[in-house]
Amino acid sequence: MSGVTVSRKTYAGVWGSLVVLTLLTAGIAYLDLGVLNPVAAITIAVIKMALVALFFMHLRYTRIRLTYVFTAAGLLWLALLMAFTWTDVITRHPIVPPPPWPANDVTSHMSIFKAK
Amino acid sequence: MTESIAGLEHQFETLEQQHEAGWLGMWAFLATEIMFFGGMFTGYVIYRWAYFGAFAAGSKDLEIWAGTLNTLVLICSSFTMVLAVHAAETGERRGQIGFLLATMFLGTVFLGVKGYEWTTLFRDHHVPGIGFHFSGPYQNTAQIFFSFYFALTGMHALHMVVGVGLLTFLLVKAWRAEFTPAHHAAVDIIGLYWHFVDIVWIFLFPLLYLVDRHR
Amino acid sequence: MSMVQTAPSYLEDGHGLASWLLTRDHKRIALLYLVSIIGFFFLGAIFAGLIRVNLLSPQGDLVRPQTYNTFFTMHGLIMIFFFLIPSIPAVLGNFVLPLMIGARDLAFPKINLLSWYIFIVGGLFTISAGLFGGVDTGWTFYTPFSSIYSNSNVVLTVIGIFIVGFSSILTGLNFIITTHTMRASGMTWFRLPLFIWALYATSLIMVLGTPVLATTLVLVALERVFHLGIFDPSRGGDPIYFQHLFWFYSHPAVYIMILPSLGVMSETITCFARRRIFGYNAIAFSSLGIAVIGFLVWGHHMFVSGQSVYVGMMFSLLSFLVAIPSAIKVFNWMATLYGGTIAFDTPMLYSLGFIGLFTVGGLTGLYLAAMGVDIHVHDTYFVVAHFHYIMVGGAVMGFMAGLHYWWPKITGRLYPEVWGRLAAIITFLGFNLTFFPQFILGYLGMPRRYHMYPPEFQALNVLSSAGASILGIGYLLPVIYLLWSLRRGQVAGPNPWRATGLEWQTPSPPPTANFEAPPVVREEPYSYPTWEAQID
Amino acid sequence: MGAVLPLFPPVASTYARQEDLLFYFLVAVTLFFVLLIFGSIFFFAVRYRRRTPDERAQPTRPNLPLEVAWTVIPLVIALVIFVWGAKLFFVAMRPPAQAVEVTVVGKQWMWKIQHADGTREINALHIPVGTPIKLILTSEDVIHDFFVPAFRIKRDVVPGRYTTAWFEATTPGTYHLFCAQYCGTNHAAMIGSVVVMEPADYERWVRARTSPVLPASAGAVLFQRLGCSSCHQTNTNAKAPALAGLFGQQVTLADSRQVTADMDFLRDHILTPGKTPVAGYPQIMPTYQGQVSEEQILELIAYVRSLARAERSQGGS
Repeated sequence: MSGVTVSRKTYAGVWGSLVVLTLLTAGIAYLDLGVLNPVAAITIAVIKMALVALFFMHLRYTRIRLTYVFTAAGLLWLALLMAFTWTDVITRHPIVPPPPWPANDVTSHMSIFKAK
Repeated sequence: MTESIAGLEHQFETLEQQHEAGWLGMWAFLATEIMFFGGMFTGYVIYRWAYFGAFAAGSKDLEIWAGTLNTLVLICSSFTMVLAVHAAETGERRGQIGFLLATMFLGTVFLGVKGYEWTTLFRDHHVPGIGFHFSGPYQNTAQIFFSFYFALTGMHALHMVVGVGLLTFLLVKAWRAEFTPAHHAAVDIIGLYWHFVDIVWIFLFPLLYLVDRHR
Repeated sequence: MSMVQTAPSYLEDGHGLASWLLTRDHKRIALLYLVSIIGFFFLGAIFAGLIRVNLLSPQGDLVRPQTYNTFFTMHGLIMIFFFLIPSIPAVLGNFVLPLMIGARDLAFPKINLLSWYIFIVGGLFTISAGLFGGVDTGWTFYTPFSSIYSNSNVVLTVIGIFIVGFSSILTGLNFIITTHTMRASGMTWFRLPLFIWALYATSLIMVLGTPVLATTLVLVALERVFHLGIFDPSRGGDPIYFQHLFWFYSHPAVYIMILPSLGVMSETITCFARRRIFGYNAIAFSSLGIAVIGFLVWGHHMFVSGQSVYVGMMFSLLSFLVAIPSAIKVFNWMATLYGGTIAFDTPMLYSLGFIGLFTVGGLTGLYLAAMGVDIHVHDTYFVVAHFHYIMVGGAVMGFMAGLHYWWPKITGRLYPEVWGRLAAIITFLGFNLTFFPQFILGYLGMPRRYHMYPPEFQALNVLSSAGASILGIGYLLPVIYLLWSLRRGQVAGPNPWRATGLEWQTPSPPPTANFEAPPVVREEPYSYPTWEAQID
Repeated sequence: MGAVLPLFPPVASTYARQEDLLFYFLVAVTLFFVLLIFGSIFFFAVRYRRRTPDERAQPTRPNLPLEVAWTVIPLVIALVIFVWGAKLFFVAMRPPAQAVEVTVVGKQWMWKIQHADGTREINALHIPVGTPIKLILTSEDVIHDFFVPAFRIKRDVVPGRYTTAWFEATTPGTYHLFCAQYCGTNHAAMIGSVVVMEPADYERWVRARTSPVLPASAGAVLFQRLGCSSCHQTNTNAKAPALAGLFGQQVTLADSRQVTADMDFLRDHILTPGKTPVAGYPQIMPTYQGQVSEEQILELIAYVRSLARAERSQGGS
């Protein structure tokens, strides 16, 4: 549905870049970059996704603008699912820190309500 | 009047409208596929956060050469797929048949390597369930990693199998020389699906095989 | 009226079973859906009846606890997945969407038929799970109960729901693509009937939400069979993760059920007030707004579940925001009624009833979105009453309104008006008697899914059961007179309500190709004549 | 209780009073809008009924101020309810520091309750009026939910972790305790009662009990018996961290995150030690999954907490 015939040379270039990026991501994984390790891995994966989508899937050449909207909607909804669930998991700790110690026996227990 | 155009289905006015509908339909379907895998990716993210050590240990237990090889195989299959689409656009029947066959072959190689990996993991008792065993400090948490590994790769492999089936369908049509430069929407659309399955693997590779490799 | 029909109507275009079971005509597929969902509706209603009979006494004398649990599970599953979700989209939407936009069929007729078969296969799986021992997890499948502890037929049921999900995805996909690519010449987006906007928003949810349910169910089944441990705390899993995934689909699913009904209202209110809709843009965009914001409120089912309180606050705020577009719609309909010429035909009576019940259902939603109050009413009969006001008072009333409205178009016949009005009134009264007492029960603290209860709750439960029997009559009556009308009803003619819209400009029942010539649209929707036009 | 047709639940806690206020406000809002909508439907239905088949309607003219008004006014009302509801929620989620702890373990289909002094009850909870009570809830199997309608409190009881709820009873009496999260066959039988007593009655009830074992003391015995003490020693070259003073402190994990050593932390480290390894120690602790019951875990935690307390009272004085 592109209406444009892309040259085989372009495809070969994209294919070459994908191979290089694959080897790159596997190589980088063996370097200690700290927090940047997962960041690099995901960044390279996103670049590869973009290459496949734009060239192999003709996203770059299509006349049908709606295609972008559909793709964006899928990615956006995934982001929402992840973001909200993730926010729950990382903020689930109790809103009050545990007390130094509980009122742990009868005497302290009784003293509270005797004071009332 | 409308019946006179070859390959035009009764509900459409023009071939262009028909192609546009098919193209958009596949993209919308791919959006649902994003969400289908998305549920599991979400789980992967939150469990990796909670069980980072176990994920790293489990990941190092996978064979990196197999993962890398499979990534390269799938990338090559995407390349041959797009060449098949190209052959359809230019109307070369032999090109279509050749590249479709190559794509199917690479897809099968991928599944073969995957099967080999699964067999190895099964032998090592790394399949979640009653018989699960993992030695080392993460003996009782590594199972979560392998649960996600099998759920994600299993679902992906299922999509690959469906993809190979769809390619067979295309191959038959190509054999019968049904694709013309004006009318080859099926190759285009099934090609989209194949590339999508490739993209899923492009993410699975670093997420499953490359966790904390450097340590 | 001498009708010179050049093409046979879709009902006469082919006879015999194969012409129906292999049809690709959206109108025939709609009828296949209609017959199947009515079957499922009465199956679900039987379970509802058994539940209400059991709850007549505090000890729950009718059945044993386990049996009761399978009853409410089957009631929920059947009503939600096999009646409410396909009801308006797959029956009325399927029938009128191509007609309304001036197309010959949906974009993918074969996929449309396929989705009906998927629906039936999913239904057979679920029913067979019910027959072979039943399933007792509740429609929510909460883990780890469903994944480990339940001794019932969870896997088979889960497969059934998984399958039927694809039917919903394919229908949604078909609607979206059809609306984008197949509109008649002159049918711009802002000339679309509001029912189409509602269906579009519904399809959006079906396409983007349902796959997440599919994933969730796959994981539950895998967990049950292979002991994955993803949702099992004793293996390090997190049951709350299940709830997130489940409600990510299942809250928006509520909008799958109600949005099409809201769309039907915009058609019937304008037709029977014979007045152009007030605030077309506001209604159209509120449908989309509900669909989008509706995706971001799922956590309000989880305020007391142990989810983070901060996230809970975010979900609560968004839940209040999603109430606004619903309110806007109701006000717009009221403004449309104002100054109209209102006729009280059956579809209008159902519609007015809908507005009332939807208002009550919507407002009681505020109690549940308010976190402090939700602590008390969560998982009580208050919730049960609230969602029945939305789904039965809302979605089912909307379905009935739409079915009666388009019945002459579908069959070419009119039903007896008196009986129709009677059924509408009986339904409204029976519904309120059934479900209003449940609000009180809920605030008193009666939890859901109890097969027995403390004796002081009995009086209200008896009232509710009495109402259910009246409601049952309200639903049986239409079956009788609608069937009767198929042969004996008055011939309707193309446009019995003198409504606007393309679907009324073709014969009733329409020919297979829908229109004799491709229609061209030249005016805004709902262009009913006004005083001004008369003076001109 | 006992009324034939009750319309309102008993109000028996401080939270119930606060919650009912918002409920009344919501009822008022509901009534206002229901009357508005139903009233207009009836009025329009009569005023604008179709008198002749060809009667024509008034033209529809846009009215922006009206549309803005019916968007903004409900929005403001909704936001007021949101803020009010959220504030209430935080009240319900924030137990007072001096609250007396009671632990609750749910299982299919009963409630096992233990008081701070070690007394155990099944499906019943006796408490004095006017004392804040903090519940620490967990489950042995599926998700349950601890629900006392008279107190307007409800909290899911989730396996694998601790949730909390609190209340302060204001009126003596016997109230329903329900399980509100569907939990299987006898879900409806997982009920009990909360007995709120006058201080004098409560004191009598306390005295009548046979002297129970304090959870911390039971935990100390377990700590020896399970062999925890062989690694978790106080001397410096121990293989595992010393536990005195640990509870409530910030702990650095192996991946350099900081977490608070709370009950969930201790629980995770007893059952799934590899989940979040602590920095500076080899990950050698075996799991105690399946070897200790939920109650025993709670006792072990009570013991570790009592160590923290001993430590602090030494350092403080």
